[in-house]
Amino acid sequence: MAVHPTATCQTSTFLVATCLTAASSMSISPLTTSSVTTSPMTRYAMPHEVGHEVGYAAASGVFSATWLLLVLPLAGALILLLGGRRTDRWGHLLGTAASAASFVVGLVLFFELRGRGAEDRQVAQHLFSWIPVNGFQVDAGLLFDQLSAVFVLLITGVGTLIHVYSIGYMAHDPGRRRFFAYMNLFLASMLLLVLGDNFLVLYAGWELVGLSSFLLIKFWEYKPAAATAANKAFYMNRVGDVGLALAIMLMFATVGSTNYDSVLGAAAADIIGYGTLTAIALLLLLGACGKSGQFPLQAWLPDAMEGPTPISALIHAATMVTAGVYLIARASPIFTETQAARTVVVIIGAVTIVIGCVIGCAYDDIKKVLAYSTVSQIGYMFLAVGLGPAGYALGIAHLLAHGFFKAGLFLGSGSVIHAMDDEQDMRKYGGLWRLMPVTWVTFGLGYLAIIGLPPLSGFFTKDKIIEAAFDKGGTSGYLLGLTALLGAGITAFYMTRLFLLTFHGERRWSSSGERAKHPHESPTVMTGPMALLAVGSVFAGGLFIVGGTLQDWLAPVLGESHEEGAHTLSPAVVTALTLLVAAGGFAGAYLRYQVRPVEAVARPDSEVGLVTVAARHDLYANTFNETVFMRPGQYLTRFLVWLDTVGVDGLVRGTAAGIGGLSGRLRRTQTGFVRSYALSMLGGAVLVVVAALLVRTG
Amino acid sequence: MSAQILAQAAGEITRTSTGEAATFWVLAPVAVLAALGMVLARNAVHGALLLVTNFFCLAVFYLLQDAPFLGFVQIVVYTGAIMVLFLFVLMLVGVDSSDSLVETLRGQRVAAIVLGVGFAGLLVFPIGGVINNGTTAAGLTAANDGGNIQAIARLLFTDYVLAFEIVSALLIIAAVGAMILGHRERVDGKVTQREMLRRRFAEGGRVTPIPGPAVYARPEGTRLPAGLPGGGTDPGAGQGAREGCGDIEGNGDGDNGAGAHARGNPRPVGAGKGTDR
Amino acid sequence: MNSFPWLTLLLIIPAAAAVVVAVVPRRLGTLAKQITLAVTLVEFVLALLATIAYEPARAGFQFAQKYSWIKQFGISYSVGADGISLVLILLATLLVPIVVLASWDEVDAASPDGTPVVGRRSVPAFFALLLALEAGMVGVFAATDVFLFYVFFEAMLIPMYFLIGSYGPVKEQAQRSYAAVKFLLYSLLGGLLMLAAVIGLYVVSADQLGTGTFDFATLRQLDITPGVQKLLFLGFFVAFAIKAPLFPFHTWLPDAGAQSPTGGAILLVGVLDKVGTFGLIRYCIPLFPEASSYFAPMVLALAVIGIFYGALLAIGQRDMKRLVAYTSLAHFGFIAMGTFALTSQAGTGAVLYMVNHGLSTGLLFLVVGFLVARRGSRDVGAYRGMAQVTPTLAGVFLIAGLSSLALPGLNSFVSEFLVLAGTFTRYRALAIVATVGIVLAAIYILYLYQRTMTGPLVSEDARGVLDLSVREKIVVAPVVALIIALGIYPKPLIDIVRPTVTATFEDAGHTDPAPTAPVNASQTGGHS
Amino acid sequence: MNPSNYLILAALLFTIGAVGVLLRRNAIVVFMCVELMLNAANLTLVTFSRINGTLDGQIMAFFVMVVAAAEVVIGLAIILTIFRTRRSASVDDVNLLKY
Repeated sequence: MAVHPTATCQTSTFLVATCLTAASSMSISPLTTSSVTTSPMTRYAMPHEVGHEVGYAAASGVFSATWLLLVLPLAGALILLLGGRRTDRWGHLLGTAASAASFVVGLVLFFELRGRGAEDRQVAQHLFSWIPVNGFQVDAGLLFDQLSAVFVLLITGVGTLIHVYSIGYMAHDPGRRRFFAYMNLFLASMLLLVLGDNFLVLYAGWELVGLSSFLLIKFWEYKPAAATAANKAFYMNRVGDVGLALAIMLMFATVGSTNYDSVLGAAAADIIGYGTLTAIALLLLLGACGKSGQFPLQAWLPDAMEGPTPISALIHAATMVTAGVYLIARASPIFTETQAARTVVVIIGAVTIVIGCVIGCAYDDIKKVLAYSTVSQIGYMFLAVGLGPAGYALGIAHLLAHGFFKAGLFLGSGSVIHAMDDEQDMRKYGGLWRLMPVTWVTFGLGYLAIIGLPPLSGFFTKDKIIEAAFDKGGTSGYLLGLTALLGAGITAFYMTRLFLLTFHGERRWSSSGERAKHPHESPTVMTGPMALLAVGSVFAGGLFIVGGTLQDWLAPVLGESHEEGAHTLSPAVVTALTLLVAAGGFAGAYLRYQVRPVEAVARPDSEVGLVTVAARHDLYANTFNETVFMRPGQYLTRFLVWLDTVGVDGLVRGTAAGIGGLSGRLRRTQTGFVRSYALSMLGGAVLVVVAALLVRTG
Repeated sequence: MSAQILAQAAGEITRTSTGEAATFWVLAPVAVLAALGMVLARNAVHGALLLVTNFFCLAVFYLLQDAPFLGFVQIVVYTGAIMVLFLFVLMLVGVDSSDSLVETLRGQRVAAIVLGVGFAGLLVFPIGGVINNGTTAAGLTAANDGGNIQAIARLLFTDYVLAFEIVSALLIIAAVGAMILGHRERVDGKVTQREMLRRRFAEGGRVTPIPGPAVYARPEGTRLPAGLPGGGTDPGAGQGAREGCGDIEGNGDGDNGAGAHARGNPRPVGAGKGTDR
Repeated sequence: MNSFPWLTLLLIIPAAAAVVVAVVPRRLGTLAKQITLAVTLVEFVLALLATIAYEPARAGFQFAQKYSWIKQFGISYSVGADGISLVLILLATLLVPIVVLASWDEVDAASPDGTPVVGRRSVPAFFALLLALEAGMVGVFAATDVFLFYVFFEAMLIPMYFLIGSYGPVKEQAQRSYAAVKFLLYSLLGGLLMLAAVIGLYVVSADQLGTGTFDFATLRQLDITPGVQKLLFLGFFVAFAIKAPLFPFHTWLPDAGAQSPTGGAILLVGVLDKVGTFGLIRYCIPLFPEASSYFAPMVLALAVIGIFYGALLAIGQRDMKRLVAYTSLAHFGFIAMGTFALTSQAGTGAVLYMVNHGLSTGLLFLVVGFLVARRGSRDVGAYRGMAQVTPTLAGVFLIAGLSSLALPGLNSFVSEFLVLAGTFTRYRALAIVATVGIVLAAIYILYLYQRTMTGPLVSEDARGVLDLSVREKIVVAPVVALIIALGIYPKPLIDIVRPTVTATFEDAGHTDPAPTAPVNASQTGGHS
Repeated sequence: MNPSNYLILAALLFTIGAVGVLLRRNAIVVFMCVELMLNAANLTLVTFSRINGTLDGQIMAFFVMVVAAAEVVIGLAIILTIFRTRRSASVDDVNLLKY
């Protein structure tokens, strides 16, 4: 709801608020009246699946406040959007408070969940019956289990930090309140996505997240580039959503319901035929690719950098783009059963890793590089979850770690851009480390984490994925492992390039003259969250992977990961290899960008190699989309408009003109001569006589 | 009574079968030729006369077919009254106007002939068929037992009396209609005698009456202009007698409505107020 | 409460008011407006009370009244409401007060270049026409006698014709009359075909039951031979396909939509066209079950073509009102697809879609009307970057657009997903193709939003354009609230529509295809 | 002698009349042709009266004659009025009432 609040609309406030409270009051009523959810969640154990039981405990006690998680940011968004100018002064604080409160609730629920035994950590809360039509019973309900708990914490945690950061970053922006409103709307939609207990509720969250990313990308509306980027993002998300919608319809057609427990239970119990299951999995994958910017649909993510940097951090790095991975993890029973679908996931993951890395090296715009780095890191996650039961937990682990350090990197880049008053071209940076020490440190830690320096989180999560890739076994195992390794190397290269260009080397900017730059350290309200994220990016990996804490935590949802399987390569060897490759990437970048002087202006296409030229044009992904879809689409619409006016409408006007012409000709027969009329009379008489004779003799 | 005897007499004479056939085969071609002549005659009056002969043949045929009343009515009413009316109108409209037979409408002649022949063929052949299978005529002897006229009168005033009354009304309407169509409203006001005298002196035209035509005994005397007492001639007086009786040049030229022939002679004042037919 | 003559009341009030308002002299324009607003609000309250009094569980027609009208032909004034017609009556009675408020000063508003257009277009006449139109609409939905339905089906055209003809854009007289005549002739042609079919029905009922009748309930029991059934079906179907424009018969809609005043356009697309789709589900399927399942593939093909054709044409349009008209061509494709997928989910979705489309396209037309009132031109080129100058208008425009492209959380998503899911269970390929259509929906809406609202301001004089006035906000607020409420909690509406649609399809012998691998029968099989 | 011969004669006369109406331009001649057609009809009526042995045919012929008389009166009056105004009795000149 992008109702621009500068103009107050009291009446719509009142009306919308009432319908909101009505919706929430309805949800409260089931809570207060009967703590047990209205529709009995029957529990059915799957015959042969070990320990993978699908069935949810009723939300009781503190869990009855699960909906609060969702409603707090939603309320914040509504108040800010409809509040109008009055809320300008304290609008941003309210937004941050809402996000923080939601984080606190998330923490409380998380620890309550930890307190419970391993099996009943899946708590479902029924809100109200959304679309009850005979066989199609869809209830709006929330599911707070291990997987969604982790995501809730990530979303609200990183979200709150970014809210705090935005207070500083958007301090001088006139539309600040609208920005925080959309951020809260985004949080609410993302939470709806992760907390939904039904694929249709997930779909609702899915599209609302797409909407909020659309709104935030075009936040600076007066820039045409932002508007086109926002539209492009929405269109591509919509293409993905078609896949998700079709998957849900297929589920309804086969299982008769879209709830997680029914669908995933049926998948686990192997009731659904292999073909249908693969179809569902592939369609879900299409949806995931659309949202997470994977191979066929990755063109929109770099353009989404038009939005303000906190958005790039929150939406296009930490949370929304990982929704695809969440979907595949949530639908793990389906993917476990279908080997074919998982191979496709793995292939897409691998291809995206390579695409992301290659293009990442060619761009000079700091945010574009980070965007492509996100694309390739998510490629890793897809690769992980594509490996089957072994990889789900690893994918999620890398996702969480990535959430921390990529958000940190983006916020760091934001503070650099902020300092260099909105200059995004790295070739205009250089030697900033002395002027912005805190940013340098926090950015550095994030950078080290992403290239996989041992103690930091990136090392643990990425190394495990590469190891799992090799453990897949057979030629495909090697192939995947090698691509992952190659990816790790190139990532080290472009991240080091970015780090050196930005903070080290000689200054390629001047503090005098008309393009004077006065880089200064960002205010603490910005550096604080960056520091916290830096801390997170240091310890998160270890916390999750060492001792398999995350894997055990997620086991009930994602199934046991077969740790003890045969290793094609011993873990030690894999780790050594990864470090070696990373060091190689680092050295290459160091030699290229630290030792040799860096030109202030990038060399023209003619002088650079073929690959770099291709990479500068996003490996011609955009040109491909334009030539295959946009150009023919425009011609088709123009042709159809012509066809409609000339063809269909022509037919209508044609008949009218035809009748007009006919009557014009008939008019000519009235010549005015009595004798010609007499002639026609005689002709008539002859016909009558002929008819009479025919009838009589006939 | 005499008419009835006369009718019966005529009927007997011609009704003997051979006699009937003979008269038929004589008069039928005459009737057809008369009809063709009427259609093809350039001069309308010749057409009218041919039509009259046609009607006579028809009258005879009526008599042949035991319809003496109709035969005579045909002759008396139809030929006598209607044809005469035609001739009368022809006289008014221009007796000697001969039409050019050149066809103006495109394809009218061809179509007319084709359709005419087709129509005739269609009518004749079925009737021809009827003749071959020899339908016998019931004959009117039974119906005419008390005399044709009495029988017709009986029928006319019993079954068809309503039709009879309506037809009489029709005739009256026709008469009134003809009068209305013929009547011409006077456009200018009624010229009183005072008005005529005023006009006679006002215009400065000739006041004294025109001298009589035959002032001199010589045959061309009527053409010579009259001499004035003071010498010189008075053009007005040289009014020639009319050449021939009021010929009206053919179709549509000259104002023969008023009958005067404007050869330089101003309209004689008061000679006649718009005489017309 | 069921004997209370709700429907007759709902019918008579606007009709009587129309006469009263028509008599009001031209000078007292505002008086006419006030009367009309009051009457239409009373009408809406009545409709709400009727809905509350309506018991969804009871089958058959409620509030039924039957008085014989023309005895010789067995024609009777018989009205009755079931789930489908009640919901559509509610939509009609809701939209009319909004239209009255929206076109408060549109009729005698100054023409775009400032010179007041006074006198030539009488204000009371405009509002009288609106009331007459409302009476016609309520009548057509309430009639349960096929002949009465036909009478109202034709009666509705006349006020609409005058609305388009004399109250459209001031300067385009030629196009206005062209559009009005085209609309009238097109619908009349359809009407004639339907009249032939109605008479056919009468004849069939005469020789089967002895005395001919037009009563819908009895006509449903007739078993008509398939051959005749197909013919009668086509008679009805073409009339309804013209009214709710399906693909080949749609060319009148963009012209009528572009040339009619905002209020006229909302009612034309919002309610008048629904008569076509309402006719399909109320008359075509129950009266001719075999014929409708025989022709279902053809109709579905037309519907899907309509979805893509309408969407692609909408993308290519420069005139905003024509663009919105073409979008509703796409939406009608969805509705027709839902109706003829012959599953209860798709049917319920189709009926819901009619209501939701009325709201979302109504809001779109309102917003476009406000824009045209401000800048005078309907061409997209005259607006760019309006969001900077009229933010609230831009916000409402976005909500209307998002509702139109079926964003979850807003009303159209519920109905669109039901239609697609319902169609998927029976015709998989078709549903897949149609689902791809929702991408086009996103394109034409957001492309329109981008061209008009984002980017630098079109010109300096646009700087002075005012944002929504209080009146306009009051007009927009209820529709926005409903769009959001029906998106979050559509259950009350669904509970009214579902029993009727399920009964309609089961009587016509169509049951929903069971899921191939049902998990637990208890949850899925239960028809609540 | 078979009475049907009269019918053939009547048919011929009727057709000649009809063709005459089509070909001749002088109003009076056209009018005479119409009279001819009427008389042909009368002849058929009388013949049928004789074939059927009832007098109805003759009475019908009688009425036809009366009507013909009325018609001639009016017809000629019209021809004269047209002639008076337009100086021509040609049927083709009276052609203002056209497309």
